[in-house]
Amino acid sequence: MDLALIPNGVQRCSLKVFVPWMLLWLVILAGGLLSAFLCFYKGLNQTNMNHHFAFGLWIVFDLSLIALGAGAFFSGFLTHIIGEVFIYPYVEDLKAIINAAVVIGFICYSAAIAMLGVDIGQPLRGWFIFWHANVHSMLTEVSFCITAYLGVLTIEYLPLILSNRKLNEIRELNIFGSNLHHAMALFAAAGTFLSFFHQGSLGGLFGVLFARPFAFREGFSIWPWTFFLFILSSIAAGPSFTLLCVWIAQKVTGKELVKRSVFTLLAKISGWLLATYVILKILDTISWAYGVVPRAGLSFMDFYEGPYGVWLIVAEIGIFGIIPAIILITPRLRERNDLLIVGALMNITGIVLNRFVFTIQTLAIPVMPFGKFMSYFPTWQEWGIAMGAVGYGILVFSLSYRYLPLFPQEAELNPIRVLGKAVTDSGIVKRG
Amino acid sequence: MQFSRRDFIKFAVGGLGGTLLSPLPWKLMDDIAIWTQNWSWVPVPARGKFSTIKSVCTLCPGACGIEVRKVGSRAVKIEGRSDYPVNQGGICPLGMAGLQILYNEGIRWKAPMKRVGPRGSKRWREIAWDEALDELATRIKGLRDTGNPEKLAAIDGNQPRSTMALLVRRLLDAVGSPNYLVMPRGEDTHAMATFLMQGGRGPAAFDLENTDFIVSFGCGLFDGWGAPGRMLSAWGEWARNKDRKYLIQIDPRASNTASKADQWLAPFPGTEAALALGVAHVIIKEKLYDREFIQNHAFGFTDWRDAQGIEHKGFSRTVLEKYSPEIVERITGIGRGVITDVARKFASARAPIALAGRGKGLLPGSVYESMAIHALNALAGRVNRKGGVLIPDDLPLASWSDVQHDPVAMDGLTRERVDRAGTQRYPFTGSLIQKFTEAINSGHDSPADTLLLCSANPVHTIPDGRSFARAMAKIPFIVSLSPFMDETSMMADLILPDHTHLEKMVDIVWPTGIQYPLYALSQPVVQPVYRTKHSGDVIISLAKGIGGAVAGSFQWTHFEEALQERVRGLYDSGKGRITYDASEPVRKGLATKGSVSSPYSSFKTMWEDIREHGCWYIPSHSFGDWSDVFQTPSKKFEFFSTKIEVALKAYSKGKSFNDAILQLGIGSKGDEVYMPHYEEIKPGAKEREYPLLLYPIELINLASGWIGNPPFLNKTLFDHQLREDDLFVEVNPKTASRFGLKEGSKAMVISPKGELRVRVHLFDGAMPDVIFIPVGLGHTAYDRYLKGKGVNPHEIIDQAEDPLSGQPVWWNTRVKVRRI
Amino acid sequence: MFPFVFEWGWDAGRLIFMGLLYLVLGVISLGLLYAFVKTWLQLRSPRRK
Amino acid sequence: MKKEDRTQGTRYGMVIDLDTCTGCGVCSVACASENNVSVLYDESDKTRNITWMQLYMVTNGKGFPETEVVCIPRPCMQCDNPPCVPVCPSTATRKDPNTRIVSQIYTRCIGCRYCMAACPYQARSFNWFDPSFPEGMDRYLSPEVSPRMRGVVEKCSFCHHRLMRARAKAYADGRRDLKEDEYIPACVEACPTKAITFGDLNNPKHRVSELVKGPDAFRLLERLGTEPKAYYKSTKGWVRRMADNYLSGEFKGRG
Repeated sequence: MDLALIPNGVQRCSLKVFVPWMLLWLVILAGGLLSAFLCFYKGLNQTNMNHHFAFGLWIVFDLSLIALGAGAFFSGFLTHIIGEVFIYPYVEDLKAIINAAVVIGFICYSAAIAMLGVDIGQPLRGWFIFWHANVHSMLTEVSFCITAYLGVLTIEYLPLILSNRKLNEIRELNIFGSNLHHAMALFAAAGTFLSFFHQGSLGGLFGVLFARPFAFREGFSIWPWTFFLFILSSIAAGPSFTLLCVWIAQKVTGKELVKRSVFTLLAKISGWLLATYVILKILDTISWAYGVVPRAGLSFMDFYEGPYGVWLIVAEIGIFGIIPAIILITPRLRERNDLLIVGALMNITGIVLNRFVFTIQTLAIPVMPFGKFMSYFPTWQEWGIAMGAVGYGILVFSLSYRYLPLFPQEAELNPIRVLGKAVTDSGIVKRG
Repeated sequence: MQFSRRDFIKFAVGGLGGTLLSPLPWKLMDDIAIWTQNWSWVPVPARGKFSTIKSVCTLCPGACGIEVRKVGSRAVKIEGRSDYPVNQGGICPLGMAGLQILYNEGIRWKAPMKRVGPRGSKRWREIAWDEALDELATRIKGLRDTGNPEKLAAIDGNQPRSTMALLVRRLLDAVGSPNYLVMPRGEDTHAMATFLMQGGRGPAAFDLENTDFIVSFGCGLFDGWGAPGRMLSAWGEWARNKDRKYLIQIDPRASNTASKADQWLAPFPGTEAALALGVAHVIIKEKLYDREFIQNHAFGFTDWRDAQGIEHKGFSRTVLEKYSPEIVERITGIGRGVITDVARKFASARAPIALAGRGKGLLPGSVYESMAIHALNALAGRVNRKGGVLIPDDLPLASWSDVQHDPVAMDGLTRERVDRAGTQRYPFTGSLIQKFTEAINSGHDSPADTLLLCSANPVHTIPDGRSFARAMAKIPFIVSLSPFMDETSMMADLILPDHTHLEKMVDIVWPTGIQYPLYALSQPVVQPVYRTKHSGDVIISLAKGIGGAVAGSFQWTHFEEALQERVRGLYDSGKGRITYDASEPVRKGLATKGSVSSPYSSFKTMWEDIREHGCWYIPSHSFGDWSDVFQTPSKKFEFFSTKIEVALKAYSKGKSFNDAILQLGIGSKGDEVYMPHYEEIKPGAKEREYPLLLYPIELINLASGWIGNPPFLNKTLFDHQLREDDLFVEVNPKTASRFGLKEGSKAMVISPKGELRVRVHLFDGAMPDVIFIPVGLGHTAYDRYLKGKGVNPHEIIDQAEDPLSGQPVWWNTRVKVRRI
Repeated sequence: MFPFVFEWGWDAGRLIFMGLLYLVLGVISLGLLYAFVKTWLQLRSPRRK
Repeated sequence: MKKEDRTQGTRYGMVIDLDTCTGCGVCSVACASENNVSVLYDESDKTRNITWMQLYMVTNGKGFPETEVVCIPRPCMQCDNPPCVPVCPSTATRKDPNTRIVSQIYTRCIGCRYCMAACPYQARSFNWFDPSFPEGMDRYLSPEVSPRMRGVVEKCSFCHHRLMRARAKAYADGRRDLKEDEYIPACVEACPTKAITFGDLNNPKHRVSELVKGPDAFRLLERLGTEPKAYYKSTKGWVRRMADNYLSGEFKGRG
């Protein structure tokens, strides 16, 4: 039925499979929308957040999504700036996933912004951040940058959408799409700038909390060290997340969508960045433990109590930091498919854990000497919205995959055979 | 015209661009922002003219001056008055939250109500005031017509000595019923102890402001005791003065008062009398007492011989023999060295004072204990002295004309009270609500037919209120004058709702504990919010409705007239002061003997001023001649109470003396029964089965009297006191670990009377083996902000009976805990 | 965000922040403008394909 | 950014004498009553209810019978270096340059709660619910303070409307400066023990400026650098120690 929309030279499953698949995620998205409605209608009492846990699951999710979405800007940066302006030998491999990276980025950022819209107590006044902007607030910087960057992502996404077979037939759109594509280096540059700052500001968000010794960091000029660590960790996690998404897409579709060398490249980038990050993170932790902490009159172990024990830091830096870094930078290890995936997965787990720690543990630790350690568990509405974001992401990705030429190498890697002969120019061949 | 695809795109792009460039999006955004500021469900306080009105808070007998800020006709804020002698600026949290009592629709009766469903079904019909009053008058008339006027009973929670209390009492008197009961109070115990040792019925007055050394035997001085406004402002002054008072707090728990005190002693609960006598022992032994006072003004201190020539052992020898620090240490758990030290400090202070009581003093205490503690005041010669315990001067209020008793009334008044208070069995007690309950519960038919409840909620506020509720079920007709939908009025048949304290004029005669004559008068701050009626007017209308001699005893048209008639006496006395200057605190005036003459030349102007300023007082004390001070048979301060002697002799007439005093609950023998002594009160339950003691505590920020706790006060409770609907009990960590209890554990506290579901707060400051439980929550009535929150310890109090007074002992219930 | 919103002050922090912001937004707008204009020009030109 | 000269102008602050404070809670009730603070059905939920003047209870940690308790009333600390102000993205909270009072503009607040994460004193509360008052109680609401809507953060304002009231009165009397006790917040006025002193810390004639100099004066979490203008006083060493975090052996206070 939707044959006419499917890109040239590739095969897609039948609607009988596709529709139920979509319905599943649609239901999950609907759950998210219901939760969002409840939060809008009844207020944030629908969550388990409170005065102590001013931020909860959503902020953890937002930070994680934005960190993972960094694959888009970093791939874009490598492809369009390093690859075209300078010379980058692996640019062809990058071009194989740049579309996917953009779509993933778009999904992550749009979902994050939507979640933030629910998270604030007065969503209808959300635009006050822009209107009455306080330029000294890291959150202002984050808001401006992610909003603008979502615009950039949309612009980057647009040529891909316009290259849909049907849309591409419209001359105006065709021309417009290719013109946008020509200017892509410009957008990638703007995107890189924006991303750099908001990834950093997200780290700054916590690093500047000088009255929260757990989060507070010294730094360079107005930027606390977390500013740079967040940038580094996001570009370390982004490619791994892209890798993982593509790998999952391969498993779900049962097709090889990109060459193995693409995975290797992503793993290599991710691995070296992660390794750098982990070293700096360890240095940061040590200097924090010997600087900020004793100056606040506290000792390292004062921050690890109850469910937020010292296992968290071991897990975050040790297990999910050092190990994946080793896996991803060691050619022998990353060549093994299973280890490659485990490495990427551990990498992003570590980064998500980092965002979790900065959000939740910062708030769980009482600063007042007579305060109490708090713990928090989200309500179903909070989970609903978080899962809704996942559902939304899979929906958009599935649609993009089905109807857009997401993977330039797909056709080449999966030649359609009619009577045993490879066919390159026909739209679809029904499977037997 | 052909509308091409191209045109469509142009149109769409142009339209979008045009809209974005137009003012429309900006306007919409602005409108949305404004809308979020003015949501219709967010209340917008009405504006109006600002004004303030002065009055007096009558929520407790403390009578603090308040100033109410109004906007238009609404009261918006209560503040303490600094131009009022009692509190000098401060008030307690309950008083501060007064508007939540006035305006709380969920807890107030809005009109007279008649029960339509079965009792307790909460089905009511709104009726007219005339109809309601008619019904009650007819019923009382019926009782009188059948010759049973005594079957009308009243339980009165109005402040003692107030015009309201007098009026209720007068109604019963005129109808011909002796069954006028009052809600029991700590003050009653003080009054009884001073009566037995000094003679004269009057409230106790403590010149705390002029002391330099206070030993408080359990009074929560800064936890709501006495007039909280006065106590807190006095404390503030002491705390800021470098040469401040020395305060010893005796308390089984590190209460706020104990922590503020210079020294905190924690004897086993109920052994305070022994501790006091241990202190007395050292004072006597070391001859540190005030010899002049003891020699000239005390009776029974040394050994003496009576008219029959019988030798009696004096107080001093008894104490020396029986209360050595070693013995007292065994009884109380307080080290002998500490006892000796306290005694020396007490005796060497310039103006020491010893105070008896428990918590806020809302519930009666033990008479012998009060006497033992008061004996310390006598030993130090602190009776009728500046900075000591004063014998209050009478307020010169005019009395009303005598009650007209018709034959029915005369006959009715000869009948015995249901509670037997004032009989030979309870010779010194005016009213015993517990015995009233017992009498009703033990008989087949209730001896009371119609019960009138004024300003009281006994189902909730008296120990073992469940028994009272059972008794209520047997009383054929119950009328409540409560303004609130409290537990007791929910069981009534007829509701005649009173105004709340901010809607009516009432007086408080001599606020509790104040050491100079003071008459406090509140005035209506706002118009009545609902169709309620002043209880004073209700009583007067009722009397008129009953007619005959009863009506004749109530010659007034309304309450204010009756009140004014009394106040006229203040004018006639030619004394007193109405305005107060904070720079001239009353305590200074108390240094001098004498009185202050009034500048008023007409009653009318004086009345207007009293109304406006809310008080009349004499900032001095008369310190009468020693010959008038003690109204005992010996005309002296009696360590050996002849009043007890007479009463016990009369009671034991015809029986064995020892059996008789055992019946009275007195365990001691010989002359000791007439003297202050330590009387061990044995709880009913066995220690082996119930290893812990339940000790109800009172918090200043938790209303524990008949007023339900307002929501603002819930804000101030810690989450280790109340969490969701669970009340926390304080348990010493050692005790807790013995019973497997942890912080926040849920547990049942079980006494022979019942069980309470609580949670546990581990508190180092709690005495081991004692469970401390706050009083005031556990309501089964009121609104959802109060109902079902916490539990009411009164429900499981396994009350013993205090010897002599017959009042319940509520701090001595044995319990066990079970973790759930 | 704009000089006419009343928190606006001409301090350095604000100028740097807003300057960079508007610079980036400007770059993005320029890119878009380029695409639009070029598309428009190409559509107007008679050359097909 | 220009560095603020804190010795200039008015710096309103308060000193709470913990030796005098009995923990009665009047300040808290007076505050709630003065400022139209809403009431939850479950006020025991301290993580969700709204209290501008919050009481904390601390003990000296000693066993029975050496235990002591002290209550610490905690208004907004009105920090001179407020952690909450620079983080607010929509400029909804500011430190007034003339009074140094940290204000909160409810109608500007978008409810992101970043300020709450920044404040170590838990002095800020978020309206998780629509403002509610038990039935009939909207009748005592004061028109001087606007009730807050759901979804915004609120906090102690040092009863800013009272400052306005006092200024209006002074203006009517033809004065420019306020007398020492002319403007005091509701909690200060209500404290029955007069444990709270309020005034201009920069004015040497005001009692507060003298009180904060004593050896017993301290602030909560002083070493974090928030520079609170709400001071405390206690002669008890353990209380002063309780006010901040110290490594072992670091606290050298007396008493």
